[in-house]
Amino acid sequence: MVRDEQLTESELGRIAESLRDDWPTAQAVDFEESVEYHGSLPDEKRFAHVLESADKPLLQPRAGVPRLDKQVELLTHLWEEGGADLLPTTIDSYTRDNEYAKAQEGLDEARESGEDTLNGFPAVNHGVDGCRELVERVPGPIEVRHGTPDARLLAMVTFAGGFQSFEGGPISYNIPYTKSRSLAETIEHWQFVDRLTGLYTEFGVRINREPFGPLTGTLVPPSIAIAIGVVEGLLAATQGVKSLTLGYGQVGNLVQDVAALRALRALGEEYLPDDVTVTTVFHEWMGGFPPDEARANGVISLGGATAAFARPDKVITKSPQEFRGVPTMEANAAGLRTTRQLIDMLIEQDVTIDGIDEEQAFIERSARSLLDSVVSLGDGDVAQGTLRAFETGALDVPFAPSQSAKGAVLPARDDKGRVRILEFGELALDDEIREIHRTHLDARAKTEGRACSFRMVADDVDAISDGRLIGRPKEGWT
Amino acid sequence: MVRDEQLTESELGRIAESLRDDWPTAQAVDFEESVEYHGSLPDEKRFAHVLESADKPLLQPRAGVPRLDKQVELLTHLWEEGGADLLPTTIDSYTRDNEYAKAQEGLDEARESGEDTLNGFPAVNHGVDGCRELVERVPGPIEVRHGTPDARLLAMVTFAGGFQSFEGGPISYNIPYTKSRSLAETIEHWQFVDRLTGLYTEFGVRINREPFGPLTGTLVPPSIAIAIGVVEGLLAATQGVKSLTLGYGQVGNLVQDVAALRALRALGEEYLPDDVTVTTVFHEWMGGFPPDEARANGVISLGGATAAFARPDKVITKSPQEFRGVPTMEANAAGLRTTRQLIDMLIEQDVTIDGIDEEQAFIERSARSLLDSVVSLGDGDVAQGTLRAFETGALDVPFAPSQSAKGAVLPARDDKGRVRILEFGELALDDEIREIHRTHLDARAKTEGRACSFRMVADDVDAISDGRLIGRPKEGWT
Amino acid sequence: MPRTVILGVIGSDAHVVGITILDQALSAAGFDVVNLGVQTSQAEFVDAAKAHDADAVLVSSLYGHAEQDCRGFHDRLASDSLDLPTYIGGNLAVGQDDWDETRRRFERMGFTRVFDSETEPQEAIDALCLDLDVSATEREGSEPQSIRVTT
Amino acid sequence: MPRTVILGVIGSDAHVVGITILDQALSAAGFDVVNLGVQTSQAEFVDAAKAHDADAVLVSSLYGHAEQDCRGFHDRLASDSLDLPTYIGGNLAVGQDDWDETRRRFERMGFTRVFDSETEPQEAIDALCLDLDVSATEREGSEPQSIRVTT
Repeated sequence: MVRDEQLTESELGRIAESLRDDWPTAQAVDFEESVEYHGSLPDEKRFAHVLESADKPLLQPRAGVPRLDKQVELLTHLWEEGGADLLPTTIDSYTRDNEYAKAQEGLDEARESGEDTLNGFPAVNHGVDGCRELVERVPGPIEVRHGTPDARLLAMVTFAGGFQSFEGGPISYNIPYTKSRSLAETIEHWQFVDRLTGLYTEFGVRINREPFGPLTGTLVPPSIAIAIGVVEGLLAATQGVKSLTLGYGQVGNLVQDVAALRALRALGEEYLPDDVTVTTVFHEWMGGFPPDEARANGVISLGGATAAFARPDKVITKSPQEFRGVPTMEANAAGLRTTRQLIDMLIEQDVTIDGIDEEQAFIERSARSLLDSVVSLGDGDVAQGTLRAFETGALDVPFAPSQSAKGAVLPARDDKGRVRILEFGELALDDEIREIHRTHLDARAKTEGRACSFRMVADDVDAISDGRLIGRPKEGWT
Repeated sequence: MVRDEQLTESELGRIAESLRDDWPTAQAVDFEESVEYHGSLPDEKRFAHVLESADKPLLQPRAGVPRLDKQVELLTHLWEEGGADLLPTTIDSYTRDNEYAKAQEGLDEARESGEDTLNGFPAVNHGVDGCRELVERVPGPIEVRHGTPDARLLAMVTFAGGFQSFEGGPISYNIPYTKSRSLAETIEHWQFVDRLTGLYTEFGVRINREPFGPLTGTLVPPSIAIAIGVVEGLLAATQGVKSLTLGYGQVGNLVQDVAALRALRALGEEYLPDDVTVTTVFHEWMGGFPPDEARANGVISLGGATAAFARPDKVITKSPQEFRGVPTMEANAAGLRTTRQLIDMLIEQDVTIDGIDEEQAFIERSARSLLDSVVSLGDGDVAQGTLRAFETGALDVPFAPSQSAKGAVLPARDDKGRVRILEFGELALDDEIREIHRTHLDARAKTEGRACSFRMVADDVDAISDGRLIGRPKEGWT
Repeated sequence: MPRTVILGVIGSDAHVVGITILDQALSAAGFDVVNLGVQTSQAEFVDAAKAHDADAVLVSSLYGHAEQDCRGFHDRLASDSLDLPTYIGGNLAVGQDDWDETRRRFERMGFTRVFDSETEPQEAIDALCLDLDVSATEREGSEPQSIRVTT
Repeated sequence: MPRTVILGVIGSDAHVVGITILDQALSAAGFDVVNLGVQTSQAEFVDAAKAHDADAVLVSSLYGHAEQDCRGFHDRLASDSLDLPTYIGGNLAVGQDDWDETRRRFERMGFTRVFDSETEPQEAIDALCLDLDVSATEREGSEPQSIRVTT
């Protein structure tokens, strides 16, 4: 039975050993030698150092192609032409499914044909030396971004390969990404990743960990995203993680987004041990984008403006080509520069928007209720509490494909475009909190002259790609 | 001596007669027939009607090419692909200088070569029939936008040609546009344009007039822009103009821009007679643009966001190709859609920003001081007062090429990026107001560890095109 | 007695929003919903229908490959002696297809009812009540508890 | 006694920001400034210098055609017996020209001093004081009144 306890060194060693046969490159992983290697990296490539010492929001894109030379070229372009402050390496889908042989086929094919036959960088296949070459050849600090439920081997190889930041977590890389993976198993797998991170940290290599805040990216109520981020943070902290970046995905309402980022930071600092440095990351809108670069630039700009007001430590940017999938590197760099222009024009204005404190208090109260229910359902054990909370629906994620989540929660926007909860299922929120959500949604329903309904939800899901924020009825409404 | 009095019908007739020989197309102008023609236009092409009955900010681009067919094509594209609510016709430079023969040469050349050899639509040369064909073939209401100090013939022809909105004014189309035109003469010329507008209005054709708010487009302090707009409005109202759109150009600081638009509306309504309907227009940033479409999209988006907060009646949009001059029609439409996305995502959020009331009160107090000085310098006559105010520097415009303005005012941004006044010259602002400007600028100087200086002004002029709002010292500053 | 309906997105399709909303609507209307979720195979639909003694099967498809994904589906149901209403809804064809033609094509494949992607959940509920002979009394009793109506 | 300087943008150039700032700086430093503004011809410069008995002429050009616009300027000054320091500043050549070369070219044309577009107004003021022999006492007396210095 998985419990929120630190893995012993012998367990860690045993698991690492058991993974060594999964793919040949695992054989080259040598912890002590890797610690030494990390020691050779200059300050400007130490991810946690750069992130934690920044005095304004740092920008980071998403980017990954199969071949090493092309990945260097891509990241160098985003650094030089986009002005990225932090670099990513997005991993391919086969690796996310632990299908290293298929990833190898794709990589071989890419090398032969010159075509990108994988949708990311197969870091396990590139192995320790390949990763180190990447880390050395790119101009900045670099993070592994993926979506892998069982990322143990990926972590072993990329940490040995010199990466110092790793996205994901047992909930955030399971519930939104998979249909039938066991949550208990995923928690165990991430205990390994976090313990490995902790061990590196103890040996002086401060590896940064980043739970994936946006979850399903579709109208996730802030309190849910924050509660899950903090839970993942608690599980990581138990394993010795000291540099933790909690994430949140833009919903598009200025007041709610600023309030949510402040609540995320406040609760992160409150719930996590004092020796954990908490930073925050804001993801530009993760839902459907307008099929038009001009309108997409508007969505990205609203993200940049929000970041200027909320001042997260990091912003993950989108590109104007978002609607058609993987952007060209030029479009990716353009998204960075558009975001930068908004931040640089707005951040010194010191804008204060009304109503943020109130919204923040409401988000914190709701997130606290969810967090407390996790702790109490587990009789004090966060791992067990997480399992029970998802089983019972006390914790739930809207629009999650996973069978581990109840999927009973339905969100909808209120009359100002803030994301509220229409259907609660068994979510651990008391009647008073529920009533506040209902009141907000009723006000919208009244404005629109229709009942609160599933149709509202569906309209809201499409609204931003249709060019607005709130999914107002399309006809007969003024 | 020009006085702020309504032109008599005989004067109007005499001037109109005297203009008939300036260019052959003037012969075809027939007032009564034109009134009848306007009566035949449908509601959706009546500019003032569309503008004054709108319930959210309408978008209007700038656009003008020499040939009629191409102008129809261009405006139709901006309507259909850009979603413009109001259409423009920008007039060429030769027409602005009353060089109709040169404009004709350019038009003939354009027709022969198929190249656009003029930078706008030579409406006088196209004549009454050409204008009417344009008005009939485009899908929406349409305004003449130009920059012509002596626009009397242009007004005669375009009004007869079915246009129902006309930009410009005696100050705003002289001071920022010309070097040595006499302001007294320009006032007389615009009295004719406004009286003609008034006469149409009396005959049931409500022609809209729009003083050019942004002036030199370069860090114009809001109080100066507002005072000049109101003065031009007063002069127009005397001549019988009833539909008046006062303008303001974005300075890039959210609080100041929202406050300025509110002050513009408030003072417009207060100073102008009750039977004049005052609307407001917000111009997206008119200063130097970044030489990069991605960053330019950021600047445009900040304009859209500001419009969502301030809710002017109309927004004049920019395109991402602004830095390189006249945009392609696709880029022009893109600027409209980016602006629209921001407005549609933000307008229902009902965002309240702190400090706007205070800034508005300060702007109103300063603008009132300038306005009162105009009235008192003219012993109650606004035309005479305007002349004296510019002669003495009591009213002044920064960076104006005109010898009619003192050009003694120098603006600079304060520590939050609001435009303040560094050099006042003889501007009619009392010591208390001046002290407030100084205090704000001193705070910035302290932040930057340098003195308030000309260098600050020069840095501010370049700041937005360099990717920021405030022209901070480039090196050694954190 | 509540009717049991099987719900799922067929094939490799991962569009979860539509069935999430439909699941909620059906549950609120008193149906027992077995939501198989995204990326559900024909075999999983058949097995679930048997295992839960289902009254109807609702298939969703939004990525344009419904025809391939559903080929042979009704033969499988028949060979397991399952005779129950089957609905399909979503974006059922790629491109500019004529809707009537698309509808007829899926009806010929054996689907009882065919819905486009603009269908409101209520339409499916009304159709189920008709096809499953849910009486007005039953419907009354199953009035949405958790779905509020603003009056 | 205050020195009189003629200031203007030569040719068809309409860049007004630079001379606006320079005008302010020179006036504040105690000079009598005759600002001819943008789009000023050679003849206007010469006439103004004569009419105001000027001590120096400052020419600005930012649109890259300075060389054409200034061709023959010093001959005109000479033929009117005007012998006074002439400065030119701005973007004096189009493209990637070597600055030293550009400076020498304009010096050969007769300009006393040549400044690039990054020049601070104070540099021009210091040069004028030197070239016009403005004494320290005079400078003291002409300390900027309206230009505040934050201490």
